[in-house]
Amino acid sequence: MQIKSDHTVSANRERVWEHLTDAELLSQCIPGCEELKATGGGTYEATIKVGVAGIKGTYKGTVRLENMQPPSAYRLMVEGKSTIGFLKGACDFRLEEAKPDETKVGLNGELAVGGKLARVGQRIIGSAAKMTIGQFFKQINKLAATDTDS
Amino acid sequence: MATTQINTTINGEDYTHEVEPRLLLVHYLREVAGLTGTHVGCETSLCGACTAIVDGQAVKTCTMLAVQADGADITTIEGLAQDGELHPIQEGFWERHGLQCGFCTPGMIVAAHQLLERNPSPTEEEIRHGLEGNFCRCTGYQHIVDAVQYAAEKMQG
Amino acid sequence: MATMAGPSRLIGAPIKRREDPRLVQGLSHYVDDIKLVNMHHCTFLRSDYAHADIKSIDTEAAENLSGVVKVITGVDIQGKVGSIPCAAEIEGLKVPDHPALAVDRVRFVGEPIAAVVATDPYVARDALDLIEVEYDELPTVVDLDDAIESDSTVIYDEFGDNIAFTMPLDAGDVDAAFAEADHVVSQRFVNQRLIPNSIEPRGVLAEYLPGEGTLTVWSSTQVPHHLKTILSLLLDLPEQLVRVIAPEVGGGFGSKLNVYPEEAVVAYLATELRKPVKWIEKRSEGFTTTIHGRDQVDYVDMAVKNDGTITALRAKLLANMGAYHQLLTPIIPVLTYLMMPGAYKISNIKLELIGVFTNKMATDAYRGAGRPEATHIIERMVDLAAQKLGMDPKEIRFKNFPQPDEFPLEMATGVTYDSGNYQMSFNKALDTVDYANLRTRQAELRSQGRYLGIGVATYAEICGMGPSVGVAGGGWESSTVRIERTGKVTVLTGVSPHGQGQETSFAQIVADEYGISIDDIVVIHGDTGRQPQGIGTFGSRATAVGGAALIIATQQVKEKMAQIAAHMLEANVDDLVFEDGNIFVQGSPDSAVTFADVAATAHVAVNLPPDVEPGLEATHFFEPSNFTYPFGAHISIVEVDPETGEIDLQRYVAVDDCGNIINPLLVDGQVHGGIAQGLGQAMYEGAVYDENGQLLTGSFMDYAIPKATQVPRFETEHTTTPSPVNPLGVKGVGEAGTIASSPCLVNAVVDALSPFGVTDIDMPMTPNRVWQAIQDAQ
Amino acid sequence: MIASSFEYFAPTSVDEALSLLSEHGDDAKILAGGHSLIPAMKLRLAEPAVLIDIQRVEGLKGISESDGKLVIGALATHHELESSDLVNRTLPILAQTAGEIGDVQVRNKGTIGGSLSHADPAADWPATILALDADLKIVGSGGERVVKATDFFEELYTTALEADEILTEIHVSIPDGNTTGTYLKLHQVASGFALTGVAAVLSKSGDVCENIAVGITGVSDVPYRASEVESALAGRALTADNIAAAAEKAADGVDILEDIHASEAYRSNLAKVYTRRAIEGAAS
Repeated sequence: MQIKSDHTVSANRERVWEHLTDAELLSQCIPGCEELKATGGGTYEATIKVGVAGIKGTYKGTVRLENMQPPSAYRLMVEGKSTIGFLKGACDFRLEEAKPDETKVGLNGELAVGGKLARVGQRIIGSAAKMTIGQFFKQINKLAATDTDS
Repeated sequence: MATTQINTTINGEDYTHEVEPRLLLVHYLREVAGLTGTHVGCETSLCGACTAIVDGQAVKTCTMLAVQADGADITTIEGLAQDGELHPIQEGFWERHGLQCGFCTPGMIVAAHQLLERNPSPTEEEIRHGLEGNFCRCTGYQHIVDAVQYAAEKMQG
Repeated sequence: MATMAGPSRLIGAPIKRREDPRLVQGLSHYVDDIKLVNMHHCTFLRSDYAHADIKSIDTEAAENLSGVVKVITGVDIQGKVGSIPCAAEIEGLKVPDHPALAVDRVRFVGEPIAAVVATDPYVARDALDLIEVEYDELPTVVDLDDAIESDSTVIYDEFGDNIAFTMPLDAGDVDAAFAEADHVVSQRFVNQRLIPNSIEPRGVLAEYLPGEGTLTVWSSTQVPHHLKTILSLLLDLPEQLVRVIAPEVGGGFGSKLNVYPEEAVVAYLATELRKPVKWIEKRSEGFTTTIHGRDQVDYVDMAVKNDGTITALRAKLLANMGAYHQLLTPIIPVLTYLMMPGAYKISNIKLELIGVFTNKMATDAYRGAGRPEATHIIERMVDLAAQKLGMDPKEIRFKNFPQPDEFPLEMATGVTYDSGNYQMSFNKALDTVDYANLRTRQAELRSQGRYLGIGVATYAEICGMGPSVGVAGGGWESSTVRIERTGKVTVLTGVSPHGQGQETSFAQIVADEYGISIDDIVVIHGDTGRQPQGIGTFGSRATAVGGAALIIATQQVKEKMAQIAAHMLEANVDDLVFEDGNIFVQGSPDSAVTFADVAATAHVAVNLPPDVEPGLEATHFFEPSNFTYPFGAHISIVEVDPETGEIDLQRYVAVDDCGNIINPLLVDGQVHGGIAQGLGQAMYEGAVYDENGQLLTGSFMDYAIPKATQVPRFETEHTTTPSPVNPLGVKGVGEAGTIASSPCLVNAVVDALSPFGVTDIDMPMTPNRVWQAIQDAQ
Repeated sequence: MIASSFEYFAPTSVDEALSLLSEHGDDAKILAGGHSLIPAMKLRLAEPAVLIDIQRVEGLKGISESDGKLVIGALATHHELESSDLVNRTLPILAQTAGEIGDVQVRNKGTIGGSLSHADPAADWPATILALDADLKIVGSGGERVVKATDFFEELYTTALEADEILTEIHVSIPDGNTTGTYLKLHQVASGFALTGVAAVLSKSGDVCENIAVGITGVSDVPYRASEVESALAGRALTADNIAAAAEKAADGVDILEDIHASEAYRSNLAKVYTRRAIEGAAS
């Protein structure tokens, strides 16, 4: 499944970069993130509780950042597994400074889900992913903008 | 494992059991009360093989917990025939070849029971609409419609 | 020999079913309704991946759960449970090992990996979530066209490619026919993957008695006898000590014509634990791991002359096997291959059938099994040719039908059609709908911007699965007739009905032959312990082969009864009449012996004619000389809403010729059900896998089987052309509706949309697809 | 088929339900008719630790008329709404919508409150509730509040309900005799959910459309009011051309869903065609 979206964050590109790549800040922004532990080499072990419509699953897996080109681009690789299935994604993040203190982030990637999640949830997975990404950027925006203010 | 006591009346008989809250009503009927005429055909509340009448309403007993039925008056397929006489709907299914493998039949008959209670002389379209919640893979539904029409006429006298 | 008195009383009559009183009251017993003392419950952990190496399986937490009795994985049963078998014998066929539980690699989503046994089904389910499996994901092969490319990922390294087999045919002079053709029409067809979905899920209950060494298995199966033989081989148990019972079976449609890993594992667990073990399939398991049907991609060319004569057919058929062969997987597309000419005389045919492995559930027999695919191809091609020639779809069919006196007719694909009169059934269908007026009406509506479509499909199918040379595992059937001491008749048959109603139709056959009440007959089936020999119910064979075995056994016993009765009456055997429960000399009903008296005499055995042994029982194994070839014509009338793509199916007329009819009520029921399933394929159903081999239509929320509101009232008619290959003259009718209806409906929708330039549409013809076809054509 | 274990409570009052809800927080789910929740639990897509069954709560049931409004208890079943004389007399579009949901057995058990709270993007009620400008009464530990339908649906399966709140009543103004409405739907054939569902409610003076409201479900992540359609038609004559032109805007500015049953382009087309037909139906 294709993931493609654009987001605007009210902060300069370096700050947004920092929020998008720092484990501590990331863990505050990923919806349902219960744990994000750096294991080195841009790889993190994650425990994320994802829930839409009461379809909740705790996913354990890894998040890896690759092709780091600060502050303009990187690739995010995610793999997670729960009792209701698994998900696996690769997404290119592109950061562009639109205005001073405003950064456009473009996402382009692929998400694959498997197991029961795919069999009975196909109708909502795309929407759920979109919503989760939306919530993520809402939080990034909140944190990055708050930081700018302070 | 915490259990809850439930009391029900099924086909006129009283039942009292301690059940796990997650026990589905259909499993209660089949495994605890021993009434295996109510069948399980799907997991998503669509096929209707598990239909029974709970407090006057035809419901899918796979989408109800036994604890929700505490205090309820339940009629299953086993409760339709009286004194060895088939209910007119059961008779209609027999007369009009309204069944083949028979697996969907109990749920279908119970759903038809609700249909005729609410609409004693339905049109073919109304019958089909009223049985939308019951899947049959064998008959193509035509003889089921005929069976319900037979029953409607008989019940009207 | 005794003759039968007067006309048949029951054969041909719409006798209501003797099965029904128990079924309408919920008093019958399907596998899940059977409970044994100390019964344990089994669940299966299944792969979430379509293609992956299993790195490790950790079952410890599951084993420690209170109530869990045992957890086994593929390694635990290696060498103890044999490979799940494939009965197909095709030259060069690659047959992969098919372990009942995956050992080191999984090849489709849903493949069983581990089995849990617990004292309670709820606990067994809980335990599944506690098993941890680590996988190494592999690239998947899901698309048929991609799978045969040389750079495709290969599912079985040992085979080198994904091609399970190829089967070529080159009959006549195809190249010349194409060179001389006035027109060539070409089309690619996708015959989508379907999920059978009998309303009763599969289920198995097994009990092993260690003292006696007997294994009894209750299974929701169409083939208890095959299952008995195969289980004894898989588990290395003496076949005499294995008994398989198919109790009430809630539909099958081919999906229960198989031997599944769960049957082997549950039976193994029962022997190992010495406790009864039950497994009942959940619908979500059924979607992923009960066999699927269809799934072909066909590339077809047809050569025609200006007058509509079809001179040649050329096709490449790609058939999806899935990841493993089940019992008959590779055989199914062979039926497509054999039936490519359909109802037409086409002497030049070139085919290449390719069976292909992919990372999906295995395909196998689903109602129609190979013939709906052939019928779809030929009936669509004929319509495409007619369109190209500007000819009425009716005319081109008449042009290419064989004449009734040409039967038996050898076809270019090597089969010989037994009997037929295609003109008769087609004319009857055309008359029923008043075809000429319909076309006028269609033109009128078009001028008002309304899109009526008239779809025609004429078909011939291959049925009555026998003879043995053409049916893997044997094409005969066995029936036994025993007249008890009280004069009651027991019929034991190897066919295994699961909705078809042979408890009634077989009793009709016997009652007529003996001139007794149908109430004095009991038909027993589906129990290898009671009827030791049999093949089963599939391929529209039960009456054509099993019924044929029955009538012969019935007559054999009758002959002996007549001898005894003649002895009692001091009459000539040839003068005797069996009527109303009596046996008497023709014209002298007053001096009769009763049927029961003769039965008693046979058993008491003190007043038997010389050389006649006591008892009244005969078993006959019937081996048919050929398949049967039912045929017919279906016509559907649709109106399409071009703004939304919605199809309004207004009328459906089916004229089927299935030879002689035993019970018209049951025949109509079979036709209705068959049409509904074909209609399901045409309009609603389709298994969708994503590019990673994940099944996206894994529940009834996304996979639509027709509901009562989604099918119209069907109008059924018949013509009768008896089959010469069995003594009843029957052909079989279980699949006819499915075979003719999908192309009939596609032809109707394409006909409706022809003003837009639409020439073909893939199934299922969802509103989205229909709307898109209009957009694409414009 | 078998849910995970949970703790079960069957409160008999709203207060009791609310205190259970605040006690168990995120671990708890409210069970009403159960027709969304129980299937999800059986598949273990949902594994709530606590289930609060509100079926026995007094005061959440029934349908009544009060101050020119229809007051619908959250536990009113779809069947009650479909068959109620009061509803059929005052707001037949509600009965019509109810009749389009699921099947008989689902309508017998499923509730309007449960459906709205679950906020499935393809559910039927949201379209009609939006078009009728309903008020939703919500009770929580912090007291009672009323949310407009247009503010209720926030995101995919997400409503204005907080975790400790329960939807208790739906209030709909009973319109005058000039107002008519129609709900039109194309079913996704398997599930019965809406591929597109359009509720159009309008009042007219002569041929002129005075007020119009169009609610659309099934087309986007969140049900919405087709405000572009409404403004294109309000104050205009209800001619076939005007209706068709307005309906063309049914999917304007909307993020359209795509799944195996319907492409984005097709859903967009359906939104337009069904909007046109629903308005025509309401106007006729």
